[in-house]
Amino acid sequence: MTKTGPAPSNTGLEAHYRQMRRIRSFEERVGELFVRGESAGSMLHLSIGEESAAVGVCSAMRDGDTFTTHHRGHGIFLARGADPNRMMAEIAGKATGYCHGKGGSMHIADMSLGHLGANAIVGGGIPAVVGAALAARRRGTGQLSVAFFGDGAMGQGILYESMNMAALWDLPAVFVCINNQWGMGTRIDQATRVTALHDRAAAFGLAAETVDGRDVREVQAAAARILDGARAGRPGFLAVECYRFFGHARKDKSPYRSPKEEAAGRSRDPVAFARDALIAAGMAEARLDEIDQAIATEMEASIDAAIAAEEPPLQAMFRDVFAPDAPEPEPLARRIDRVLARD
Amino acid sequence: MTKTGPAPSNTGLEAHYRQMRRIRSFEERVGELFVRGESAGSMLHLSIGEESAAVGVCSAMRDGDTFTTHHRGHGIFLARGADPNRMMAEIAGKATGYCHGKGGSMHIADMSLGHLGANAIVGGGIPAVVGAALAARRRGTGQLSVAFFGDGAMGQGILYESMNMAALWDLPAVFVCINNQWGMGTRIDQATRVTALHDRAAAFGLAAETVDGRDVREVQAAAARILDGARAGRPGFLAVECYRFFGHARKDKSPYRSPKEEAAGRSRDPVAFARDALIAAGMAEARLDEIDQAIATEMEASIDAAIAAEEPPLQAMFRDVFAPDAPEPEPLARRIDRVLARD
Amino acid sequence: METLTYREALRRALADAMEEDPDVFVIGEEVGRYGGAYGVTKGLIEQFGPDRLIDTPISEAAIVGTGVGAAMAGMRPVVELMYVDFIGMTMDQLANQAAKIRYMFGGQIGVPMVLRTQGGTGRSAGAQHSQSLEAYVMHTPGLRLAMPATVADAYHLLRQALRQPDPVVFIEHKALYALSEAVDLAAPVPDWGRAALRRPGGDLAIVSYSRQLHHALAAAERLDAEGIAAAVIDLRTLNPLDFETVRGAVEAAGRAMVVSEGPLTAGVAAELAARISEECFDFLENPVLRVAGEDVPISVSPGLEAASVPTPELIVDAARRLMA
Amino acid sequence: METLTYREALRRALADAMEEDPDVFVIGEEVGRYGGAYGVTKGLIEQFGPDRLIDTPISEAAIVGTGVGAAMAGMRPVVELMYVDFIGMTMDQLANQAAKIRYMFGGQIGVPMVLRTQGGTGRSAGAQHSQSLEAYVMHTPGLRLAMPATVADAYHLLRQALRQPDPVVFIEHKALYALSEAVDLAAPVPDWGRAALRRPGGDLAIVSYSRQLHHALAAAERLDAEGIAAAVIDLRTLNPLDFETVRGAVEAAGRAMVVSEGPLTAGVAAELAARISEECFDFLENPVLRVAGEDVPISVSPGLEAASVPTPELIVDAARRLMA
Ligand SMILES: Cc1ncc(C[n+]2csc(CCOP(=O)(O)OP(=O)(O)O)c2C)c(N)n1
Ligand SMILES: Cc1ncc(C[n+]2csc(CCOP(=O)(O)OP(=O)(O)O)c2C)c(N)n1
Ligand SMILES: [Mg+2]
Ligand SMILES: [Mg+2]
Repeated sequence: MTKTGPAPSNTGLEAHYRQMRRIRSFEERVGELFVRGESAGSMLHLSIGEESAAVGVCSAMRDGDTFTTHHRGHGIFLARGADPNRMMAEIAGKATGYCHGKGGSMHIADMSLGHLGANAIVGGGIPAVVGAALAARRRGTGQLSVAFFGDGAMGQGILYESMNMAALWDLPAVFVCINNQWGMGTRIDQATRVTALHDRAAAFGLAAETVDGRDVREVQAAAARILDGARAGRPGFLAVECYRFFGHARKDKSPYRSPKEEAAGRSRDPVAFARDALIAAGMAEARLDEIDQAIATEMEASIDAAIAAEEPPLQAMFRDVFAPDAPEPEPLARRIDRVLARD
Repeated sequence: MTKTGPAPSNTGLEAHYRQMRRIRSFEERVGELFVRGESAGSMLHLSIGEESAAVGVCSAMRDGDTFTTHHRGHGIFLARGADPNRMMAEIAGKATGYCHGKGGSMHIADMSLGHLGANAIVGGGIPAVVGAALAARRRGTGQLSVAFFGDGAMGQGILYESMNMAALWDLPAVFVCINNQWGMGTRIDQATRVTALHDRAAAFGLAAETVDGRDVREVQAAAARILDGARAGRPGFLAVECYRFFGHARKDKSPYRSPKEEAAGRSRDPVAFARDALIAAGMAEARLDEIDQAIATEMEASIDAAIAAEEPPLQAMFRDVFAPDAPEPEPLARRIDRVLARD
Repeated sequence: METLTYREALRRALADAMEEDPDVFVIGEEVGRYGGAYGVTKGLIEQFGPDRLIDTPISEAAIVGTGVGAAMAGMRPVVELMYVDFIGMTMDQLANQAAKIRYMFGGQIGVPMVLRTQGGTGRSAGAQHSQSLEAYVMHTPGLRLAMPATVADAYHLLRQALRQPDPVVFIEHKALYALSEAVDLAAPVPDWGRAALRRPGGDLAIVSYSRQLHHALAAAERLDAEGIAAAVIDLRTLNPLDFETVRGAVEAAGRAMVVSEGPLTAGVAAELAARISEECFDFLENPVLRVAGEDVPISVSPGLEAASVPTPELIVDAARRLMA
Repeated sequence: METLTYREALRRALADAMEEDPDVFVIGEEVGRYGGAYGVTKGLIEQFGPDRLIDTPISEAAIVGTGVGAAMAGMRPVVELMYVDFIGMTMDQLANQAAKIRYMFGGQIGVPMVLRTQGGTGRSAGAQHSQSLEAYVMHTPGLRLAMPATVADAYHLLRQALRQPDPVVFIEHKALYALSEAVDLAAPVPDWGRAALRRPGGDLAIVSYSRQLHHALAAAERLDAEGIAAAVIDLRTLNPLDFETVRGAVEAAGRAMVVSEGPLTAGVAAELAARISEECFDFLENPVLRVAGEDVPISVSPGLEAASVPTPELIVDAARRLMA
C-alpha cells in the first residue's frame, strides 16, 4: 500500500525554472516529432504557456499522491517525474513507450508515479480522483489525489458531481483547472457567463481560489494552501490562469483568435518570467543558458530514441483487454479459419 | 406556432387555495388507487406538502409557456390545467389516459398544455427546457420554459450544464428546484455540503432565489420575479423549500426519518396555511368546506372512471415507436411464423 | 441446505466478501441507510458501517467514476446502479474509462470494480425503469458481464465477480429478488465463465440467462409433456461466454433457440444466434430461433409490459414450430 | 456532374436544408466559428449566422437534451457530437429521452432531431476517439440510424434524415471526409430506408455500410479477377433496415458475408448474420461470415489500429475460403 511521502523540498525558483524549461523543451520536441511525421496521429496538445500550472501544483504534491490529467497533460506528467524517453516513445506509438504504444499522447500513465491516467474525454478523468481520495482516506495513507483539467471541462456536469461528493465526504481531493482561456476555438467567455470559475467550486463547499499563472511561485503557494487543506480533509479547487500559446492541437493554427490577443497572452510567459526573476535575483545568464542547453540535449535524445524504437508487435493488439491470465480474444482471421474448417 | 398568452390573472389566494386543494385531493385519490390495487405499479410519487411550489410557480406562468417535470409532477401538471380524469386513467395504465396507458405516472405529458413531459430519470427533463427556450427565443414567441425538479436533481451534472447554457445564451428558461428536503432516503444535508442551493445557480450567472414554500403567495411573488426576468432574457433559478409529507413512493414508510421531523415538516402545510389565511381574511369556513367538498367529488369521479376504463389493446404495443406512417416493428410471433414457414 | 431468496443470497455474498476482504465496499444511491431500492443491502450498514456502505448523491456518472478511481487505487468497489436503465449516464465512465484502462495504459493496471445493477420487466415501472440493456455491455470490449438466474448463482457469481481483476457488470433481474430456493452454498458450482446445463434434452437446445431461464425451463417442462426433450442452458456470464457448452447441446439436438429479454435487434440474442449459426452450421436442421424482447420501449400498462418480452407460452409455441 | 468531397456534400446538405427550412439549425461544440472538428460546417456561420450555428460549451449530455427540447418545440435541430465516442455521456438523453418520447407519451409528439457524429479508425486517435458504436444505436428502439458511405449519400441521406419525424443518428466516417467523387446530386437516389446494390454478383453477397463498403468493393474487384463474382450491398441506413435487398442477393448467391468496423461481439454484424441465417436458411451453402472489428479497444499505434478492423485483404481472404 502506497503511503504519502514527506513534504516536497526541491521547490526553489531555480528548481521550478528547470522543470518548466524541461516541459517547454519537451513540448517543442513533440512538435518536431509531428513535423517529422513520426508522431502517432496529430492529436498532440502542447502545454506551452502552462508550465507554471504543472510545476506550481506538482511541486506542492508529495510522493505517493495520485493524479489524473486531461489531454494536455505532458507537462504535468513531466513535473511529477516522468521519463521523457518513455513519454516520447509513447507519443510516437512505440513499444518502448509508457503504454507500449497503445495509449499515445492522450492516454499516457504511470502508476508507479501516481499517474492514474491522461484522458481524451474532456472531464473523463475527474471522478477517479474522488475514488482514489476515498481509498486513501479509508486506508489512512495520507495521500491526496489531484484532478487536472482545462477550462473547457467546466462545461462537463461530471465535474460538479465529483466536487459535490468530495466536499460531502471531506476527501483529500483537489480539482485544478488550468484555465488557458480557450477550449479548442471557444474562448472562456464564449463558453460561460461567469468566468470567475472558483465561485462554482465554493458553492459546493470546496476551498477555492484563482491564481495568476505568470509567477510559478504564486501558483506553488496557492497550490500548497489548497493541497494542505485537502490533506486535512477540506477538498479544494484551484484555477490557474494562463494562456494556450499555440493551436488546440498540432495542426490548428488558431485562425479564430487575433494576433494581438496571442501576443498579449504569450507575453505572460511563465518560463520567461521565472528566467527574468532568476536573473534579477543575481543568477548569471550564462548559467541559465547552460541549464537550457543541458535540457535541450536531454530532450533531443528522447526524440531520436522514439523514432528508432520498435513498433508494438501485432499480437499486442489482443493483449491486456483483460488480465493476463484470461484467454485473449480470438483474432478474427483465426476465427474465420475455424468456422470455415467445418470439420 | 404557439405564442405566449397574457399575464395570468386568477392568482388571488382563493384561487391558489382551490388549486392546492385540488392537488391534495387528487394525490389522496392516487394513494387510494394504489391501495385498491388499480394503479399500474407502485412507482407513485405523491406531491403532498409541495402544493405551493406547483401552484405558486405555475400561477406565474402564462398560456403557451412550456415545462418539464420530474417523477413527482402530478401537482404541477394539475396546476397547469391537466384533466384529472385523463391523469388518473394514465396512472392506472389505461387506454383513456393522457398517454394511452404507456407512460404512467412518471411519463405523463400533454403538449397542448405545454407539458413536455414528466421524467423518471432524475434530471432527465432539465435540458429540454434549454431547447424549448432556444426555440421560443428564435421564433420570438415570448414563451418561456420551466424545468421542475427535486433537490435530488442537484446531484446531477446535467443540471449545471443546462444552467450554464441558459445563462450563456440569455434564454427564457427557469429552473425550479422543489426542495422537499429528501431524495428517497437521503436528506439534503446527506447529499451535499452546502444546502443553500441557489448559490450554485448564481455562480453560473442565473438570477437565483430561495423561497419558503409555506405561503403560496410568497412562492408566487418570487416566481413572478424570476419568470419575468427570464422572459426578459435573464434566466433564473428558484428553490422552493417544502417537505415531502409521505414516503418516497407509495410503498415507502420513511423508516429513515424521525416522527418528530415528520411532524415538524407537516406542520408547515401550505394548504392549511392558505386556508387559515383565508379564514383570517374573513372567508367563512363553511364556504371553504363547500369548496373542499366540490373538489373531493370531482376527484372521486376520476378514480372510478380510471378503474372502469379499458386497458390499451395489445396491438398498441407496436404503435408510436416511430411516426404513424412508418411500418410498425414486426411482432416476434409473426416473425417466428414467417421464418419457420421456409417456403 | 437452506432456503434463501435471490435477494438474500446477494446480500450474503456482499457480506461474506466484505468480511473476507477489507477492501470491498459498496457505494451507490440508497445502499446504506435505505438498504437499497430493492432491499439487497438491507442491514449491511449496521454490520459494516457507513464507510463501507457509502450513500451517494444522485450522480450516476461520478459514482461510477469514483468506483473506477477506487479500484485503481487498490480497493474493490461494488458500485450499485439502482436501475440498469440509468446506465446511459454512466456509459462514458464505464465504456471509455473502466473498460479501456487496462488496455490503453498497456497493462499497467486493471479496474477490479463490480457494477451491480438490476434490469428487466415485471413491476410496471415504465419505459425508463424496465429495460434489459445487457447488449450494450456485451458489445464493449473490456467489460465482463454476469447475469445470475438462480439463487445459488446470485451468491456465487457475485463472489466470483468480486475476485475478477477486471470490471464486471453484474445485472440482477428485478422479478427474481423474491425467488426462493433451497440451496447448499457449499456445494460445488461451475467456475466463473462456465455455463450450466440446467436441463438435459436431445431434441432442442434452448440457450438463455437471467429471468428468461425460468421461462425457458417452464416451457421445457411443458414441451416434455408433449414429447419434446429440450435442453436448457443457463449462460450465467455473457462475458466470458462459454460457447463450448452451447455447442455441445446444439450439435446434439440440431435445433436451437436463444431466449433473451432484451430487444431483438442487435441484442444478445443476435450474437448468440449468429454464433451458433456460424459455428454449428452443419448440425442445424432449422434456423436458430431468436426469442427476444420486442423492438419497442416498455409500457407502464401491465398488459403491454408483459407482452413486450418473451413468455413461456411464446417459447413453447416457437419450440413446437421449430420441431415441426 | 460535379466533383465533391464527402465533407463538402455534407456541408451542402446542411446549407440546402437550412435555406429551405428556417427551423433547421446546427448546435454543438465548435460547429460555428471553428467550422467543426472535421471542417464539415466551415463557412456556414458566415452564411447563416450564429443563431443557426450555435457553438456550445463542452456539455454533451445537455447539448443532446437541448436538441430534444428544441425538436419538441417544433424546430429541426442538427446536433453535432464531435466524436461518436462521446455518445456515452449522451446515452440517457438519446436512448431514454429522444428515443422514447413519442412512445411514452402515447404518440403525442416526436423528436425530429438529427444527431450528426463521426466514428471509426484511421487517424491514430486512440481508444476514445476511434470507435464504431453504431450497435448501441441500432439496438435502441425508437432511433433511426444512417451511415453514408458515398459522397452522394453524404448529401442525400442527410437531407432525408432532416425530413424524418423521428430522431436520426447520422454517423459519418472520419476516414471518408476527403473522399472525392463525381456526383450528380439531381440524379435519382434510393429512398430513405432502401439499401443500394453497389455491385452485382452471383457467387457471394457482401453486406456492408460506411467505410467498410469501400473495403468490400475493393475486395470484390480483386475477387473478380479470381473469377469470384461478389455482390456488394450498401445498407445506407441500419434503421430502417432494408432486409429485402439483402435477402435477394443472399438467396441468389447462397453465400454471404457481412462486413462492419464495429467490434464483433453483439455488434451490427451479429444482427445481420443472425437475420440472414434465420431468414435465408435454406439458401445458405456455408455459414454467414462475420468480418468485423476485433473485440479490443483501438490502439494509438497506427499498425495496431489498422489491424484492429477489417481490411480489404481480410475480406478477400475470407471470401476465398467461403467460396472454397
Ligand atoms: C467529452 C469530450 N468532448 C469534446 C472533446 C473534444 N475536445 C478535445 S479538447 C477540447 C477542448 C478542451 O478545452 P479545455 O478543457 O480548456 O482544455 P485545453 O485544450 O484548453 O487544454 C475539446 C472540445 C473531447 N475530447 N471530449
Ligand atoms: C437518474 C436516476 N437516478 C436515480 C433514480 C431513482 N430515484 C427516483 S426519485 C429519487 C429521489 C429524487 O429525489 P428528488 O430529486 O429530491 O425528488 P423527490 O423524490 O424528493 O421529489 C431517486 C434516487 C432515478 N429515477 N433516476
Ligand atoms: Mg482550455
Ligand atoms: Mg426531494
